[in-house]
Amino acid sequence: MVRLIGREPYSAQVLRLFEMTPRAGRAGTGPDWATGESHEPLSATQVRAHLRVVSDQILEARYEVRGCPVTVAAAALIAERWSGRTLPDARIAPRAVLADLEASVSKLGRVLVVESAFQKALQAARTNA
Amino acid sequence: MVRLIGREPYSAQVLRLFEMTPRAGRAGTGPDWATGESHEPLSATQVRAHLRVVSDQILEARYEVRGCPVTVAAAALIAERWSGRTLPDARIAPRAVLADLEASVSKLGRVLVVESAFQKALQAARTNA
Amino acid sequence: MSIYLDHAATTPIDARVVARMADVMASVHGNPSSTHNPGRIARGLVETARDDLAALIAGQSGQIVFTSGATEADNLALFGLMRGAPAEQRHLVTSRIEHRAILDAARQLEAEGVRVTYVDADREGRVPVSAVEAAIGPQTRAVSVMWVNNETGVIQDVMAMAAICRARGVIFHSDAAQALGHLPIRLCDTGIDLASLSAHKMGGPAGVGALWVGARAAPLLKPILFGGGQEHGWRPGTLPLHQIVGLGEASRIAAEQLAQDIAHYQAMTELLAARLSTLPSVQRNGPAELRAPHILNLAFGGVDGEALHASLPGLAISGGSACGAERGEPSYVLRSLGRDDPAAEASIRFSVGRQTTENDIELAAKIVENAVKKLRSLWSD
Amino acid sequence: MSIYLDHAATTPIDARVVARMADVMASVHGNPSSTHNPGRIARGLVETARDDLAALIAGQSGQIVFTSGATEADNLALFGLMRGAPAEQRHLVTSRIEHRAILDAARQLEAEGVRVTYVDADREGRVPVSAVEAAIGPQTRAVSVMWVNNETGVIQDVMAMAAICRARGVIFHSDAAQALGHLPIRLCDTGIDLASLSAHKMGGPAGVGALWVGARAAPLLKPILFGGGQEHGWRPGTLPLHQIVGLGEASRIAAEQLAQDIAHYQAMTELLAARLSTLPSVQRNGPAELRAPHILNLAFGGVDGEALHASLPGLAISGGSACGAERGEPSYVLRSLGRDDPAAEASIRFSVGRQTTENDIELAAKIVENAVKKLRSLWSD
Ligand SMILES: Cc1ncc(COP(=O)(O)O)c(C=O)c1O
Ligand SMILES: Cc1ncc(COP(=O)(O)O)c(C=O)c1O
Repeated sequence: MVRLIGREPYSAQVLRLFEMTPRAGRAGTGPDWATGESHEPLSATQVRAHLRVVSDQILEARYEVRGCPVTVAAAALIAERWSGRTLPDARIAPRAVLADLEASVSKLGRVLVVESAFQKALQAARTNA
Repeated sequence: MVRLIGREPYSAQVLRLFEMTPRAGRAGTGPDWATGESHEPLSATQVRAHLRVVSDQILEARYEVRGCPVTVAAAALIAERWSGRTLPDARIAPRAVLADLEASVSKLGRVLVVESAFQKALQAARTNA
Repeated sequence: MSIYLDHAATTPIDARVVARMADVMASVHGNPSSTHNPGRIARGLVETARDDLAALIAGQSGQIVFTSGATEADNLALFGLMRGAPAEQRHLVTSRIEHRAILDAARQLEAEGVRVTYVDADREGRVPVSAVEAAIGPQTRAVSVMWVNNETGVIQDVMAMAAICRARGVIFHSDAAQALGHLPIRLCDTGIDLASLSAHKMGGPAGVGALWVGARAAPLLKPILFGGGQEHGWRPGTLPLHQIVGLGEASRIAAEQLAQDIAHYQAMTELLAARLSTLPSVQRNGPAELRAPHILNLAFGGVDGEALHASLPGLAISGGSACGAERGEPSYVLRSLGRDDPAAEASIRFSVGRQTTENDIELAAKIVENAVKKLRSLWSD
Repeated sequence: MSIYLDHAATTPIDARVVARMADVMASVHGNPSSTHNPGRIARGLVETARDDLAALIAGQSGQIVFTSGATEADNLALFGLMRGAPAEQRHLVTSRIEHRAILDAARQLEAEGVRVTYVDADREGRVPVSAVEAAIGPQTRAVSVMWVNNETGVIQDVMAMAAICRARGVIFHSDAAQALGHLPIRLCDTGIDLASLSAHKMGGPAGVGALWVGARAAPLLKPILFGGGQEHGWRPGTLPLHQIVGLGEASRIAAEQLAQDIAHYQAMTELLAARLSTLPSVQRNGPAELRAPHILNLAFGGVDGEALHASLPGLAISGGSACGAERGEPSYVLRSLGRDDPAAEASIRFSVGRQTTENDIELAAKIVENAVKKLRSLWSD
């Protein structure tokens, strides 16, 4: 008889990433680390992306975040995907991230904040190199 | 806990007379009996009063009635009171009847139909005599 | 105690419904609008109940707006349709034998400048389809005619009326409070646009009902109560979980045993009619055919109505509707049947329910027979 | 299962109330408007319940109009007063922190040509008496300010407002849904003219409440629903016996143990406040004093609101009101408190009930503490 509806409005993927927050954390020490930061004042969302890049390859991606579950999940998703990639392969399509997270388009703005932080980190890494 | 309100809107007196209908019935046979009839078409109330009068005294009063409980009770009340009275003592004050029956003034019209039947019967008895 | 033959006023809550409601009241604590787990459990129960009611009426769940009963549903339908009507569509057609919830709302609409046409019933208590059709004009926005009259049990030809309304581009509403659980009802694909429903006439709890809002009516309907945005904005207020669960459970049971219930109601009312037909001067108010199975309204000639009712303290019956009874007014529905001298007869609405037994009927018939005989004996024509 | 700290959204029906309702549902079958014996038994129960509610609020039984809840009572009060207002009195004063039932009704009244003044609350969540006074003009017919805010628990100075209104010849209404059973309420001799009441915030069933109508307001109040003439014509529809009995029983219990309940609520919310005050950057939304004992609203700085709520699946709590939650809008009440950057903090309304234990509170505090710490650990300033 009982119909228990899931923890809307979050997909299982968002819930997993939000709860486990894989690869969350600050930059390590050392010159290999590059950081990018972005924020959006209306929702007080803040994202910092950290990339450890050695000779064109992202050895490790981390993030710091203050934001809603989709924001956190998006940061975790990108950090997971980028860890190990070469710089030319490090790309984000925000709409694809939304789709992978099964999140509503109303969350696109948040994903763009995350994207921006990672792009800035990438930029910084390139400048470092 | 339970508050059971009585069988409004009827007083105990109305209920007793309506249920027992003392002295209800047609006229007996013989010249001592006089009858008066009255009706009120709107409510289809009909009352017939029968008096057996011998030398200025009402030996017996009866009634026939089609009407509401207060009408029936009023007829019964008057028949009870008049039985045994002398003609000069046979009087009805409809408002007093209402009060005795603890009935609302909205029933005054019905009591007037009853009164009228009894008055007509009295008239007939006087004419007989 | 009394023999209860007033199921059309309200019928006992089915024991299965009571059990289910008590269970939910004791064990589920959550506001169906809350997003936490208890709230979601409550919401799930609400949606299951909505499905059960929808299944009983062959409507869609999303078309059901829970209300506090059929009275509110009637008000929502009429005010919701007419208050927002453009100036050239402020005409409502209804009948003179509607429930007070419709008639009083219509009167209020008149005070607000809506033109209302009241169609008379015929001497059998039927609202003629042709009269409804004739009353529809270019300004008519809506027609409201009840499915089953609550005093006579007469079934109105709402399908034919709905078809005409659809053809004329007019919204058709029906108060189905006495039809639900007593007749097969299929709302989808009928042309009916709105229907008022109540739980407590079919074994559910009083204080809950619904307005079924079909696709054509939905864009035209405005709310009459304002607040928390529940029920698609049509009906605010915390959803009363146990009440809605009760309505759902009553619906489920009614759907399951409708044929059996109808047969039982029919058997009981026909048995009573047969028993009382042995008395002289007894007439049915309304026709023997095309009446809801649970209502039998009889007129006893030559007996004062008030006196007959006062003679039956052991019977729980009704002279008209329970609402009218409070004011002690003679029934406007029965008056509209156009009998020669309605004051010279006493009418009783007997209405049966699931719990009614043959024994109840036999006893009731005896009690009524004795009372009628006794009252008639007080007068000779 | 969840720890339920959302009693202000709806609180479990008290077991004694459930038992009483189940008993009445199973054993009393009668429409309170019917004049036969079962009807009279039902009517007697309704009147006893009315007396019990009247006793809880120190009002007269005859001044209570049963409704389907506080939402309907709010609507009845506002529309009932304002729609019939003469042209020179079509001005309503209310506050910006009212429940949606008031705000949405007020917005509808504006659409109908009524002028409405919305008084702002101060940074503590209090509606200043002076601001209400200043808003009253020669055309003001009514003022409506809630007794206890449902999000912050702030108690408004309704007595002072009522006194001013009385002196100015203006009707004063208060939504007392969150006050009933949580504060001593005396309606007689206070200057308050109308009060909205709900059962399900104090251990009664959802779907029933009342509007208390004082002597000064009675002649001015028009009904908003039309029908069978029940409740002095102010509220039609078959009286839902078991619901009203539930409200009565909840009132009786609340009256009996009010002091004890208040002490318990106070102890629970203060314990929670003490436990969570060990976390940095925690602020009360609203003042510590002059708040209803059952509501504690805390703001956690540096944490995203949605993230905090999503981190607490084991807690049944509310971000704002349950109604607002459905739409996922940020709380207009909290926004009105005027904090510097409300987006940069997460607010939780904790609300306790009779069933809340110290253990619930300790556990909840731990869960919240962990969640806040975890979320804060994701970001370094
Ligand atoms: C035909 C009809 N409509 C409406 C109603 C009112 O229903 P409710 O009591 O649910 O408001 C009733 C019964 O009272 C009824 O018989
Ligand atoms: C202040 C306030 N007013 C009105 C209501 C609505 O009450 P009900 O659910 O009885 O309609 C609530 C609760 O939902 C409330 O907290």
